[in-house]
Formats: sequence, structure tokens, C-alpha cells
Amino acid sequence: MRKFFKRLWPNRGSRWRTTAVVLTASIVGLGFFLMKEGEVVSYLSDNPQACVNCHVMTPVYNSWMHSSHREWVSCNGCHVPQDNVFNAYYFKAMDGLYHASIFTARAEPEVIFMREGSQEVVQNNCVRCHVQQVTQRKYDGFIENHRQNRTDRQCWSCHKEVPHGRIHGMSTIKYNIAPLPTNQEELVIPSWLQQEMESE
Amino acid sequence: NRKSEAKYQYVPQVDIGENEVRNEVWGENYPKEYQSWLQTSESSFASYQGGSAMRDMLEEDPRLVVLFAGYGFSKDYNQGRGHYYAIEDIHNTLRTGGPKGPGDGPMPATCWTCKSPDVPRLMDEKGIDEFYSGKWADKGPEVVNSIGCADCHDPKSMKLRITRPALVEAFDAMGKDINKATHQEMRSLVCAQCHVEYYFNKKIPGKEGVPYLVFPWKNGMTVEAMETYYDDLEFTDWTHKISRAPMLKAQHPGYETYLTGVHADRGVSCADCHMPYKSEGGQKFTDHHLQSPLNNIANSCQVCHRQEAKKLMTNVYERQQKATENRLKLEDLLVKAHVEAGKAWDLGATEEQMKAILNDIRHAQWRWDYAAASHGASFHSPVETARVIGGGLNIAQEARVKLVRLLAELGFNQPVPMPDIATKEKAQEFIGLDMEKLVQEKEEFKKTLLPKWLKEAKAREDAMDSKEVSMLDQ
Amino acid sequence: NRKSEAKYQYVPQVDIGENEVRNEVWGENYPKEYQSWLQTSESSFASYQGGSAMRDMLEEDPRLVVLFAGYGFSKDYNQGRGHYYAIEDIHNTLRTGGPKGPGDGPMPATCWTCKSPDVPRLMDEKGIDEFYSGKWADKGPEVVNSIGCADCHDPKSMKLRITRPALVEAFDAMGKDINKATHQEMRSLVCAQCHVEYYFNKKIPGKEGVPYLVFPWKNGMTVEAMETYYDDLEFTDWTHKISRAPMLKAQHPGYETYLTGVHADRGVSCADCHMPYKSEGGQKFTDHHLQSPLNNIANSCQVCHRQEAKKLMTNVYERQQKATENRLKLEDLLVKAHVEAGKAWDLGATEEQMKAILNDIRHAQWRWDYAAASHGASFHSPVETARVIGGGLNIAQEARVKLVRLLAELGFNQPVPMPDIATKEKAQEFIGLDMEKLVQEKEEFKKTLLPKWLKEAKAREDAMDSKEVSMLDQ
Ligand code: HEC
Ligand code: HEC
Ligand code: HEC
Ligand code: HEC
Ligand code: HEC
Ligand code: HEC
Ligand code: HEC
Ligand code: HEC
Ligand code: HEC
Ligand code: HEC
Ligand code: HEC
Ligand code: HEC
Ligand code: HEC
Ligand code: HEC
Ligand SMILES: [Ca+2]
Ligand SMILES: [Ca+2]
Repeated sequence: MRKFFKRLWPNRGSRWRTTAVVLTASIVGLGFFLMKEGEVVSYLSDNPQACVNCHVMTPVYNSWMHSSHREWVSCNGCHVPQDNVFNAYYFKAMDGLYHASIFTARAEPEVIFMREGSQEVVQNNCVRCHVQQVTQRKYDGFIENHRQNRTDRQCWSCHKEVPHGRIHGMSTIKYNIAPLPTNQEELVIPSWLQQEMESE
Repeated sequence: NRKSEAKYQYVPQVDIGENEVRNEVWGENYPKEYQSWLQTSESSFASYQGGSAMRDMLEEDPRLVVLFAGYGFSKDYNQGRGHYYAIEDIHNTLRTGGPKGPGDGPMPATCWTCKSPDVPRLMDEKGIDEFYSGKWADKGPEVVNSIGCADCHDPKSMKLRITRPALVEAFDAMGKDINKATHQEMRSLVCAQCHVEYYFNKKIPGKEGVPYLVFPWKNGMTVEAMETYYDDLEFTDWTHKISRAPMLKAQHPGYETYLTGVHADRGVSCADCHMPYKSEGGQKFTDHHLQSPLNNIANSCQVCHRQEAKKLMTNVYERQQKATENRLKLEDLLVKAHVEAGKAWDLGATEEQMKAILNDIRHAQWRWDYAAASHGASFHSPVETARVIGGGLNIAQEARVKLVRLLAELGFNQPVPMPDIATKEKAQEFIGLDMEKLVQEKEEFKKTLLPKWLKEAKAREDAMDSKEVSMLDQ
Repeated sequence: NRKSEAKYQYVPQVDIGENEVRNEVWGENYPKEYQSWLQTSESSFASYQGGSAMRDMLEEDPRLVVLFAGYGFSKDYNQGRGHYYAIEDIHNTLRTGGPKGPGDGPMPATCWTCKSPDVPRLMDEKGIDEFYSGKWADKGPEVVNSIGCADCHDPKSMKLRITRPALVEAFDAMGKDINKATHQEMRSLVCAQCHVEYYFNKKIPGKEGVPYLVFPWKNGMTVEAMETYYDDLEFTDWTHKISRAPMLKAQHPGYETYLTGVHADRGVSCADCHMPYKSEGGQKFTDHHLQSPLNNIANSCQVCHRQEAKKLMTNVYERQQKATENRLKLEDLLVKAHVEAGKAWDLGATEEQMKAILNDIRHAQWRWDYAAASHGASFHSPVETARVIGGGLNIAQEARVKLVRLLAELGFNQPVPMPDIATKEKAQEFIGLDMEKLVQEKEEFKKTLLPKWLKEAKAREDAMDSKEVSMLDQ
């Protein structure tokens, strides 16, 4: 990643320098545009809809929506460190930047994988909530082998369904109809009914 | 922008109109949902008390015939089955009788409300009051598509939407705005358009005489709140033929009872269990085969519960059986109370003497029905269901204690002999129904009027074209 | 090896003897468990229907006085509180009367069985039959330590163990071997030694006259199975003073009802909720402050449920309130039935005429008690509790229907006037209890006999030495 940007950056004094300045300016401008376009402010929240700003996130949104965890934890609860506030926003910013650049470059793969860093974060988050269930001796009778498995393996190597289901990939959910933030139409009733209701 | 791409990753085949009633047209754009919707036509699964198989409730339990004496449900009452059959079943039921043409038959047009996407279309075209007006037979040629896409979806965005005014009005009456519902709530509210207790209010100021569909939720949705609502209105569905009690019919308060259960409390929606995700060839979509989740435990319950399917099934059956046990006791008491009240009339009881008794019978049977007709409730909310039945048992017996005292006063101090209602036929004979005539009329209707309706509808729909989406539109 | 290291991480201070009854001696080796055990002496928490605070059940609900007329529970009945108080409470209750010395008083020795670790010691020393024989007062000086370590633990390995023969015998009767219990089951079975329905069987062949403690589980643990068991034996706890019905007392069928709930179904044990882990200074141990989990939601419920504490508390209260609602209705009916039956006797009813009625009263109150006395059951198993109450409502009213008919026959055809039982005092007066005398006798006992018992016990225990563990033993 760093290499990639280094190569892109023009050497001091090169003819490209001026062009680069102009380019930088436009990139910043574009950045603001992208920020608006990407509803960046919404990323500061824990609202999972922030993540569906990108269509590539709709399969994971939808699978989460249909998972046992929907009522308990949304994206950030698993994918962002929850140990302290600073860490959380830092991780989110880095993650967000990464996603945004890949997305803008249209380089998203058909099947997305968590990077190693993310995996650690997620594993820690599973443990954060389930620590008692997976560590207490007294639950050994209730759930076998958890104490060992906690350290040796990733939770989702067994709990494959949690929370995105067994099948992954961009087209695993055919009609990615998620409540897009761009689609903020508020009525849940057809217009004829709305008129009728108003006329009363 | 790129975000909207998501919405149209698929290639729409047709442009679906605002009032597109033909499910197969929607199906061209959404074949998987449509294919699974078609499966609601399956009718082979039977569970302990539910499933999609045809089950004649009156045959399974002839006591119901006595409970409903003087009312349509004593003629014919089946367990609900798949959405695919909504139209067919309302054609076939003896409750709608054998109309000979417009203006004829026992039922109002309002009966169509929960059976078809033709309903929102007609309401849009004619107005709501006009839709509710007239006889069931008047709109026969207009309502022909079974419950489908347009009932729950906005054709443009495919977002869930509420198409039935009664639900919107009921929210209004409770001081709530249905447009504030969350996405997750909508996944239950679309069902709450139909799977709810209702009545026909013919006395709405300005709409007098129109059997307007109303959900009686103004005071709340508990069995007591709705009872007070009806008592305050002095509303009565029918007068019982034997006891002459002013009865209430509870129709499937599924949503109301579901709300009192632990699943609703934890944010689990109807669609989570009855329309879970399904995988086909590596793709996931919402299974539109709405059915008993017991026929689909792996995709529904097991998303959240790791227990074996058999165990989960047992959990459901256990709760249903416990509810049934006391519900049947209550049923027995109600049959006795009706018959005993009939005896009291025979012996010359006065209105004055009967008043409190009949009111008890009304309230007890209302509780029984609230628990019985909300078909899923013994699982959706077993504790509330048991509470309601317990209340009913108490009131039914209260009626009987009073009845015994009255009968003694009238000179009859012994158990009142009970009729033989061992079978549906015997029970129907006991309450004086001429079943042969009813069946005969229905047959006549199916031979003469019904084919006309269907022909007329076909002609109308054939004339509607589906707009293929041109490449340019995309 | 490393495994035994784990076991003996702590340095045992004393060598605990097989029959060590003094909790403080165990406490030297296990200070954290002991300290938390001591907390069962706290008595300030009150929840909607439970908690550790002293609650006079008869004052909270004077109807109970009438239900128990002719039986000890009409004199005095408190909500159970912490294990710390088991001895104090059995000394204080008016039910045990004011014995003047050995051989005196209304209660048998068997009453001690569930109150103290002195019990297994005595059974070991004297034999089981001998322990159960004689009067409660006979063993007063012997039983002084409140429920503690030796009741549940093996002193060598600290493994859980069953020390009460009744539980072992009940397993035998069901054809089960308690030694096959899993570790997780043991975490409930130690409680099932005491939190269960029981009766005193004086007719065991070979032990005639000994009020032998028996759990009536041979046919099963449901309310019906135990009822059949008692009916078959023609067993009666007492004859009701007003109705003369042959009554059954249900004592805290906590374990039996728990087993029918979803938590038991999912393998959750009593200890999971009532003895969760606790952390202190980085060390985890089992919290021996047995109490209402509602005073400790974070460590109990929230291990498995991530809802807010308030929500979980509401869940519990809701279930309890729904059970209470119908339980109170049933209570009302039972009071009426007893009084109406009394009236019938007054009017000259015959045994023959009353028989079926009294049997109904017996069965209805048995159901009420099964639901009421199993204090946690309205949460442990809300659906089963509701089912049981529903059954009771039906039977109680059946009795009343028959009573009304009989009363009419005896010439009394109107509602029977009910007594004023607005307070505990009024109710006790109504059933003819001489409370002053009872209180007086108890005071006398506490002033004279009780101090002697305690002195005698102290002398005995002071003579017992605790063996300090020498370094060599380790
Ligand atoms: C309960 C924890 C949890 C929650 C909540 C959660 N995720 Fe995940 N997520 C995971 C786990 C575990 C994986 C890895 C799945 C695997 O590799 O099988 C994952 C994988 C992913 C991936 C990689 C793609 C894939 O399909 O494996 C993306 C993208 C993702 N999550 C985004 C989201 C978004 C967006 C949300 C909120 C709408 C969300 N996650 C909510 C735990 C969670
Ligand atoms: C700007 C568009 C966009 C947004 C908004 C977005 N993502 Fe992503 N995300 C992507 C793209 C593109 C990828 C694929 C990256 C790859 O695998 O190369 C991705 C990959 C991921 C992954 C797997 C890779 C990794 O980092 O381990 C996770 C987890 C993830 N996203 C979570 C989230 C969460 C949580 C949110 C909301 C807080 C979110 N995403 C919002 C575009 C986005
Ligand atoms: C914010 C808290 C939280 C996080 C993070 C979390 N869970 Fe959960 N999990 C819950 C709750 C709450 C439940 C539901 C428990 C209940 O039914 O009351 C649950 C249920 C489960 C279940 C049982 C239901 C099922 O779907 O099988 C499993 C297994 C599970 N979680 C695994 C995981 C794994 C694996 C992760 C990490 C990828 C994870 N959890 C992350 C809170 C969390
Ligand atoms: C070797 C496989 C394996 C690994 C790794 C594993 N688990 Fe499990 N887990 C199981 C099994 C098996 C069960 C038993 C329940 C079942 O039938 O699914 C279970 C049950 C659970 C439950 C209780 C589910 C319920 O029904 O309430 C939770 C919560 C859970 N695991 C969380 C985790 C977490 C968090 C991790 C990682 C720290 C983890 N598991 C790692 C196999 C595993
Ligand atoms: C937690 C899962 C769950 C939820 C949530 C749920 N149901 Fe059910 N429902 C069931 C089960 C299980 C049955 C019993 C099926 C049987 O007896 O075969 C059932 C039965 C029914 C039945 C009777 C079906 C038949 O076969 O006769 C109807 C109708 C129904 N539910 C509608 C609803 C509606 C409407 C909602 C929301 C208001 C809802 N359900 C919410 C699980 C659920
Ligand atoms: C508020 C919506 C609503 C209205 C109005 C309504 N129904 Fe229904 N109807 C339902 C639902 C929901 C079911 C499925 C009930 C179930 O099985 O749980 C049903 C089931 C049926 C069935 C099939 C099962 C059976 O009972 O045999 C028939 C026939 C039927 N209705 C006829 C009618 C008639 C006639 C009327 C007018 C008196 C009517 N409906 C009014 C919602 C409605
Ligand atoms: C337009 C009205 C309407 C709507 C909306 C509706 N239902 Fe129904 N539902 C009915 C009627 C009517 C029947 C009975 C059909 C029959 O028996 O002919 C029925 C039957 C059912 C059955 C019984 C199926 C079987 O196989 O026994 C289930 C389950 C069910 N509905 C669940 C739902 C759920 C869940 C929703 C929302 C996602 C929903 N319904 C929305 C009217 C409706
Ligand atoms: C009884 C109500 C109901 C009916 C009828 C209905 N749907 Fe749905 N539909 C839903 C629900 C609920 C969802 C899930 C929405 C969500 O989770 O956001 C859904 C989701 C969808 C989706 C989104 C993609 C997916 O699979 O999750 C499509 C497309 C769809 N339905 C098409 C159809 C078509 C085509 C028909 C008619 C053949 C139809 N629906 C009839 C209730 C209904
Ligand atoms: C979307 C998640 C979800 C689905 C789907 C679901 N449940 Fe549950 N279920 C829950 C939650 C949450 C609870 C409440 C207990 C808790 O907080 O852990 C619960 C509670 C229960 C209970 C205990 C309540 C009682 O009545 O005693 C049973 C039994 C149960 N579910 C069975 C089922 C069955 C059977 C199905 C399928 C028809 C099902 N569940 C579907 C989440 C779900
Ligand atoms: C799932 C958790 C759970 C389990 C398992 C459980 N209990 Fe409880 N128990 C409770 C709750 C919650 C209450 C209600 C406390 C209150 O009302 O304050 C309660 C109440 C009680 C009470 C009355 C306490 C009081 O304050 O009056 C007793 C005694 C009791 N339980 C014993 C048991 C026994 C014995 C078992 C096993 C056979 C058991 N419990 C299993 C949660 C549990
Ligand atoms: C099988 C075990 C067992 C036997 C035998 C037993 N008890 Fe108890 N006792 C208990 C349990 C368990 C409680 C706590 C009940 C609760 O509150 O849930 C209790 C509570 C009490 C209390 C305190 C609460 C109250 O009722 O005031 C007294 C006093 C008492 N018992 C006296 C007696 C007497 C007297 C006898 C003999 C007739 C007796 N016990 C026999 C188990 C037993
Ligand atoms: C030796 C008999 C005995 C055993 C063993 C026993 N209990 Fe008790 N328990 C009692 C008695 C007696 C009382 C009532 C004490 C009183 O009120 O004086 C009681 C009271 C309680 C209370 C009420 C406490 C309060 O604060 O209101 C709870 C809760 C309880 N027990 C739970 C348990 C659990 C859980 C177990 C097993 C881990 C258990 N008990 C084992 C006899 C026993
Ligand atoms: C009412 C039953 C009961 C009584 C009384 C009781 N215990 Fe326990 N004890 C338990 C249970 C249940 C466990 C958990 C056992 C397990 O999970 O293996 C336990 C665990 C322990 C442990 C193992 C370490 C731990 O903290 O989990 C020790 C040590 C212990 N108790 C000491 C004592 C001492 C000392 C006393 C007396 C002051 C005592 N116990 C009284 C039921 C009881
Ligand atoms: C060791 C795990 C565990 C503990 C501790 C626990 N529960 Fe549960 N609870 C469960 C399981 C498992 C279910 C069954 C639902 C399921 O399968 O998800 C359940 C079900 C429930 C339900 C739904 C059943 C019903 O009656 O409607 C409620 C409410 C509930 N628990 C509340 C509590 C409360 C309150 C406490 C603390 C006093 C508690 N639980 C302690 C595991 C636990
Ligand atoms: Ca109605
Ligand atoms: Ca008993």
C-alpha cells in the first residue's frame, strides 16, 4: 500500500510536480465530494446503515440482518475494537479509508475476505461478549471444549453461520435491497392511501 | 451514482406498474421470490395443530359448531392454509353462501379485504368507502389474484409497504404514526395488515351503513382492552342461537398476541420465522413460501437456536399441547353454558335474570376465541395465551354457577342433559342447520356465477399489458 | 502432576472431618465461599414477589388463612429467606408450637431434615429411621447449624454430594440411579434435596409410625402424577376445618416445576442462576450468597442474556404477574368453595352428597398450592404454572357448580355470604384460632427451652476440635 503511493508521488522538481499540486487539490476537492457522496458523517455512528453506503456491503448487511446477532450487535460491535474510544475511531478511519479507496478504484473482489488485522478484532469481540460462556469451567458441561477452542481457533471456524451465513460473495444475495441511506423516502403507505388519510 | 447500482444489479425485465396485481408479472423481475411464493400452493404438511394441509376444524372438534350456533363459522371453518389459496378458499367456504348475482349473499364486500392485491388497486380506483360498500358478490369479478406482491411491496423500490387502510387507521387511533416504523417492524407490520382481530363498524359518522373494516386497538391490544372497546360500543357480532348471548367473534389476533411474547420482546419479526433466508445455488433470498416454520426449522429457528430440530419441534408442541389442554376444558364449559342458558330460556327465565349470565358467556367465549383463533399464539406467546384461557375458565364457570342457581329457581335442579355432538353432522343438526341446502347453493354458485367472474377477470387482465423494459430505460 | 496442583492450589488450613457441621471450620479452608455464604444473612432485598426480606404471607394475603384452616400454615407462614436463617425461622415459626421438652409439641423430628448439616451427622450417628422418629423437640439440642457446607459437599474432595436419603430413595422409586447424575445435573440435584414437594409416610412396612420423609415422585413429577400417587395411597395431610375436605399440602415443588421449564430444557442449573461465578481480586469463585437472582442480574442472567438488567427484571415480573392474576382468582374460588361447603354441612348435607365436591376441592387446592408454593415457578416454568392454575380454576368451579346445586336442594338458593377476611387477624379469628395462646406458648419456649438447647449444643461443639493440617500432611 505504502509502496503504491510512493510510486505515484512525483519526484521533487519533476515536471509532474505542478500537475501533482493541481491533482492534489482536485483530489482534496474530490475527497470532499466523496465524503458527501459517501455520507462520511454517518460513519461516526454505530448505525449499520452507514456501512451499506456501499453496495458491496449489502450482502453482509443483509446476512447480518437475518442473523441471530442482529438484535445484539451491529457491524462496529464486531469489526471495530471496543477496548477504548481512541482505538475504535482510529481503526475505523483506517478501515474506512481502505474500503473507500478500493471501492473508488472499483477494485473490489467478488468474494471479500477479512484481513488478518480484522480477524483479530472480530475474534476479540466475540470473546468480549461471550467470555463467560467460553471460559468458565462451570459451562464445560453445557458447551464442550470451549476453553481450549477459544485460544486455538477462530470462533467462526465452527460458528460458520455467525453472522453472515455460510456463503459469501458479492452476488450471494440476489436483490441487494437494503434500506439505502440515499433512499430516505419516509412513507410506508402508497400515495393514494396517504391522500385518503390526509383528507380525513 | 454508484450506490443506486445496488438496487438494480439485476436486470429488470418489466416495468411494474403501481397497481400491478398479477403476481406472475412481478415474477418476471424477481423469479426466485415468485417461485417460492408459488410454493404456498403446497398443501401436504400437517403439524400437531397447524400446517398447510386442509383441516376441517368443525370435524376435528364438533363443539365449535355449538359455540358458533347462529353464525357463519358453524357452517364451515377450515384451518388457514397457504396464501395461494386465499381466493379459492373464500369462494369455496359455505360462509360466503351461494350468491346468484350482485347484491345477493350473506357477506359484505369487506370480506375481500385480506385476500388479494386487487384490493389496494380497487381502493385506489374507487375509493376506500366505495370498496367496503355493497355485497361480497358485487366485487367478485374484480378480486381474483391471491395474496401477493402488491400487498406488501412498493413496485418501484420493492420496499415493504402497508396497503391496508385499517392498519394505518388503527395506528392513528392509538396515536402512533405507522410511517415511523423501523425496517424490522415493517417485517411484522406487513403481516399485521391481515393477521389481526377485526370487526365491521357500520356506524362510523359520515359512513353509516358501510361495513367499514376496523381493528379495535384504541384502548390497547390485550384481551381485556379490546373487550372494553367492544363493550363500550355495545358491539355484537351475532346473537347466539341457543343461549341468545350477545357474542363477539375473535378473528385471528395473531399480531396482537405475538407482541406479548418473548420473541417480539427480543425484536424477532414474523418474517424471521415465516420468511427466513433461503439459499439456492449460492444465492440467498427471502423465502416467500410462507408456511409453518416447523416445515423449515433449519432456516428459521436454527438461525438463532442451536438445538436439534426435533427438540425445537417438541418445544413448540409442548406449548401448544399445554394450551390446548385448558382450551378444550374451556370449550366444554362454554358448550354447557350455552345449553344450560337455552334450558333457562325454555323454563321461562326473564331477560333481567339472564343478563349477567349472558354477559359472562360473551366474555368467556371471547377469551376462548382470542386464544383459539390466533392460531400461532400458543407458541408465539404461550404465557399470555394461558393467562387468557385461565381468565376464560373462571368467567365461564361463573356463568354456570349463576345458571345453576337460576335453573334451581326455575324448578330444575339437576344437571342439564347435553346433546349428542359427537360429529360435525350431529352438532350441525342439533343447532338446526340445513346443510344440504347450503352445500346445494354453493354448488350452484360455483357452476354458474363463479365461472362468469373468472372469465370477466381474465378478459380484463389480458387487456392489461406488461411493459417490457427497453434497453434504453436501463 | 499438574492436575493435582490445580486441585490443591490453596493451602488447606484444617482437615475437615466427614461430619463437620460447623460452617466456620470449612470457612477456614474456603474463605471466599464462606464469606459469601455468610451473606445469606442479608435480608433487605425485596422483589415483586420474592427476595430475602421477611414477608408475612398471611398478612399479604389473608385468604391463605382460610385455605389452610385446621392446618399449621394458617397460624404462621413467611416467605422463605436466606439459608442462614433456616434454624432461626423453624425455631420462631408458630407452626412448631411451644414445646416444653422432649416428646412435646405438634411437629415430628422429620421437620429438621432440610434445615441443617447436623442432619446428615445425626443420620450417620443414629440411623435414618431413628432420626425421623420422635418429636421435633427431641432433637432440638442436636440441630443448630444452619444449612451449610456439609449439606452439599464432600469434605475431602469438595465434590457435590447428596446427603438426604429422601432424594436417593425417590430416584430409586423412579427406577433411576442418582449416582449416574452428571456434574451439571448435580448442580441442581443438591437443591432438589430440599426444594421439593414431600410428605411424611407413617405406613412404610417395617417402619410403621415413623413419619418417614418421602418425595412422591413414583408416577412422575407433574401435578397430576403426584395427585394420583396421593389419591392411590388415600393420603391426606389434614382435614379442612370448614369444608372438611381431605386436603393435600404442596410444599415448594421447586425442582419439579423447574424441570418443566425452558431453562432446564437447555441444561441451565439452579446454581447457574442462584450461585453464579463472582470475581474478587482477580479470582473467580462460586457465589454462595444464594438469593433471588434479581439482586444479582449482572452475574447470573447476563452471562447468557445480553439484555439490560431492567428488561430482564421486567421479563421476570411480567411472568410472575400473569401467574399471580389467575392464582388469585383461584384463591378466591377456593375460599368460596370452602365456605359454601361449610354452609352445606350446616344445612345437613350427607357425606354421600359431599364426597365428589370435597374431592374436587382437594384437587383444586392441590393445584393452587403446587403453583403457589413453588415460589420461583412462575418464572422457572411460566407455561406449566399457568397450565396448572388453569386446571385448578376449572376444578374449583366444578365443585362450586355442584355445591350450588346441592345448596338449592337443601333449600338455600342464593349466594352464600362470605366472611370478612380483610386482614390476617380477621381471617384467623374467623377460622377460630386462638393466636394469643399460640404466641404466648412460643414466647415461653423461646425463653425457657430454646436457650437450653443452644447451650447444650455449644458445649458439644466446643468439645469438638478442628484438626489443623500439619505441614507433613500436604
Ligand atoms: C457478530 C459479529 C459480526 C457482526 C455484527 C458483523 N460482522 Fe462482519 N464478519 C464477522 C465475521 C466472524 C466474519 C468472517 C466470516 C468468515 O470468514 O466466514 C465477518 C466478515 C465480514 C466481511 C468479509 C466478507 C465476508 O462475507 O466474509 C465483511 C465485508 C463484513 N463482515 C462486514 C460487516 C458489516 C457491514 C456488518 C454490519 C452490517 C457486519 N460485518 C456485522 C462478524 C461480524
Ligand atoms: C466506501 C464503500 C464502503 C463502505 C462505506 C464500507 N465498506 Fe467495507 N469494504 C468495502 C470494499 C470495497 C471492501 C473490499 C476490500 C477487499 O477485500 O479488497 C470492503 C471490505 C470490508 C471488510 C473485509 C476486509 C477487512 O477490512 O478485513 C470488512 C470487515 C468491512 N469491509 C467492514 C465494513 C464496515 C464495518 C463498514 C461500516 C463501518 C464498512 N465496511 C463500510 C467498501 C466499503
Ligand atoms: C455485543 C455482543 C456480542 C458479540 C460481539 C458477539 N455476540 Fe454472539 N451472541 C450475543 C448475544 C446477545 C447472543 C444471543 C444470546 C441469547 O440468545 O440470549 C449471541 C448468540 C451467539 C450464539 C448462539 C446463537 C447462534 O447464532 O448460534 C453463538 C454461537 C455466538 N453468539 C457466537 C458468536 C461469535 C462467533 C461471535 C464473533 C464472531 C459473536 N458471537 C459475537 C452477543 C454477541
Ligand atoms: C471447535 C469448534 C468451536 C469453536 C472454535 C468455538 N465454538 Fe462455540 N460452540 C461450539 C459447539 C459445538 C457449541 C455447542 C452448541 C451448538 O450445538 O452449536 C458451541 C456453542 C457456543 C455458544 C452457545 C450457543 C448457544 O446455543 O447458546 C456460544 C455463545 C459460542 N459457542 C461462542 C463461541 C465463541 C465466542 C468462540 C470463540 C472464542 C467459539 N464459540 C469457538 C463449537 C465451537
Ligand atoms: C419465533 C418464531 C415465530 C415468529 C416470530 C412468528 N411465528 Fe407464527 N408460528 C411459528 C410457529 C413455530 C408456529 C406453529 C406452526 C405449527 O403449528 O405448525 C406458528 C404458527 C403461525 C400461524 C399458523 C400457521 C399454521 O400452520 O396454521 C400463523 C398464521 C402465524 N404463525 C403467523 C404469524 C404472524 C402474523 C407473526 C407475526 C405477527 C408470526 N407468526 C410470528 C413461529 C413464529
Ligand atoms: C383483517 C383481515 C381479514 C378480514 C377482514 C377477513 N379475513 Fe378471512 N382470513 C384472514 C386471515 C389472516 C386468515 C388466516 C387465518 C389463520 O388460519 O390463521 C383468514 C382465513 C380465511 C379463510 C380460510 C380459513 C377458513 O376459515 O375456512 C376464509 C374462507 C376466510 N378467511 C373468509 C373470510 C370472510 C368470509 C370474511 C368476511 C366475513 C373474511 N375472511 C374477512 C384475514 C381476514
Ligand atoms: C392480504 C392479507 C394477508 C397478509 C398481508 C398476510 N397474510 Fe398470511 N394469510 C392470510 C390469509 C387470508 C390466509 C389463509 C389463506 C387460506 O387459508 O385460504 C393466510 C395464511 C397464512 C399462514 C398459514 C399458511 C399455512 O401453510 O398454513 C401463515 C403461516 C401466514 N399466513 C403468515 C403470514 C405472515 C408471516 C405474513 C407477513 C409476512 C402474512 N401472513 C401476511 C392473509 C394475509
Ligand atoms: C406477505 C407479505 C409479502 C408478499 C405477499 C410478498 N413479499 Fe416479498 N418480501 C416480504 C418481506 C417481509 C421481505 C423481506 C424484506 C426485508 O427483509 O427487508 C420481502 C422481500 C422481497 C424481495 C427482496 C429480496 C429478498 O429476497 O429478500 C423481493 C425482490 C421480493 N420480496 C419480491 C416479491 C415478489 C415478486 C412477490 C410476489 C410473488 C412478493 N415479494 C410477495 C413480504 C412479502
Ligand atoms: C431471530 C432469532 C430467533 C428465531 C428465528 C427464533 N427464535 Fe426462539 N428465541 C429467540 C430469543 C432471542 C429468545 C428469548 C430467549 C433469550 O433471550 O435468549 C427465544 C426464545 C425461545 C424459546 C423460549 C421461550 C418459551 O416460550 O419458552 C423457545 C422455546 C424458542 N425460542 C423456540 C423457537 C422456535 C421453535 C423457533 C422457530 C419456529 C424460534 N425459536 C425462532 C430468538 C429466535
Ligand atoms: C434461569 C434462572 C434460574 C434457574 C435455573 C433457577 N432459578 Fe430460582 N429463581 C430465579 C428467579 C429470576 C427467581 C425470582 C426471584 C424473585 O422473585 O425475586 C427465582 C426464585 C426462586 C426462589 C424463590 C426465591 C425468593 O426470593 O423467594 C427459590 C427458592 C428458587 N428460585 C430456587 C430454585 C431452585 C431450587 C432451582 C433449581 C431446581 C432454581 N431456582 C432454578 C431464577 C432461576
Ligand atoms: C424436603 C425438605 C423440607 C422439609 C421436610 C421441611 N422443610 Fe421447611 N422449608 C424447606 C424449604 C425448601 C423452604 C424454603 C421454601 C421457599 O420459600 O421456597 C422451607 C422453609 C421453611 C420455613 C421458613 C418459611 C416459612 O414457611 O415460614 C419454615 C419455618 C419451615 N420451613 C419449617 C418447617 C417445618 C415446621 C417442617 C416440618 C413440618 C419443615 N419445614 C419441613 C424444606 C423443607
Ligand atoms: C438442606 C436443605 C436445603 C438445600 C440443600 C438447599 N436449600 Fe435453599 N432453602 C432451604 C430452606 C429451609 C430455605 C428457607 C430458609 C428460611 O426462610 O428460613 C431456603 C431458601 C432458599 C432461597 C430463598 C433465599 C432468599 O433470599 O429469599 C433460595 C433462592 C434458595 N433456597 C435456593 C437454593 C438453591 C439454588 C439450592 C441449591 C444450590 C438450595 N437452595 C439448596 C433449604 C435448602
Ligand atoms: C446449597 C448447596 C451448597 C452449600 C450449602 C454450599 N455449597 Fe459450596 N458449592 C455448591 C455448588 C452448587 C458449587 C459449584 C460446584 C461446581 O460447579 O462444580 C459449589 C462450589 C464450592 C467450591 C468450589 C470452588 C468454587 O468456588 O466454585 C467450594 C470450595 C465450596 N463450594 C465451598 C463451600 C463452603 C465452604 C460452604 C459452606 C460455607 C459451601 N460450599 C456451602 C453448593 C453449595
Ligand atoms: C446459563 C445460561 C442462562 C442463564 C444464566 C439464564 N438464562 Fe434465560 N435462557 C437461557 C436459554 C438457553 C433460554 C432458552 C431460549 C433459547 O433457547 O435461546 C432462556 C430463555 C429465557 C427466557 C424466555 C423464556 C420465557 O419464559 O419466556 C427469559 C425471559 C429468560 N431466559 C430470562 C432469564 C433471566 C431473567 C435470567 C436470570 C435470572 C436468566 N434467563 C438466566 C439461558 C440462560
Ligand atoms: Ca372480531
Ligand atoms: Ca406435601
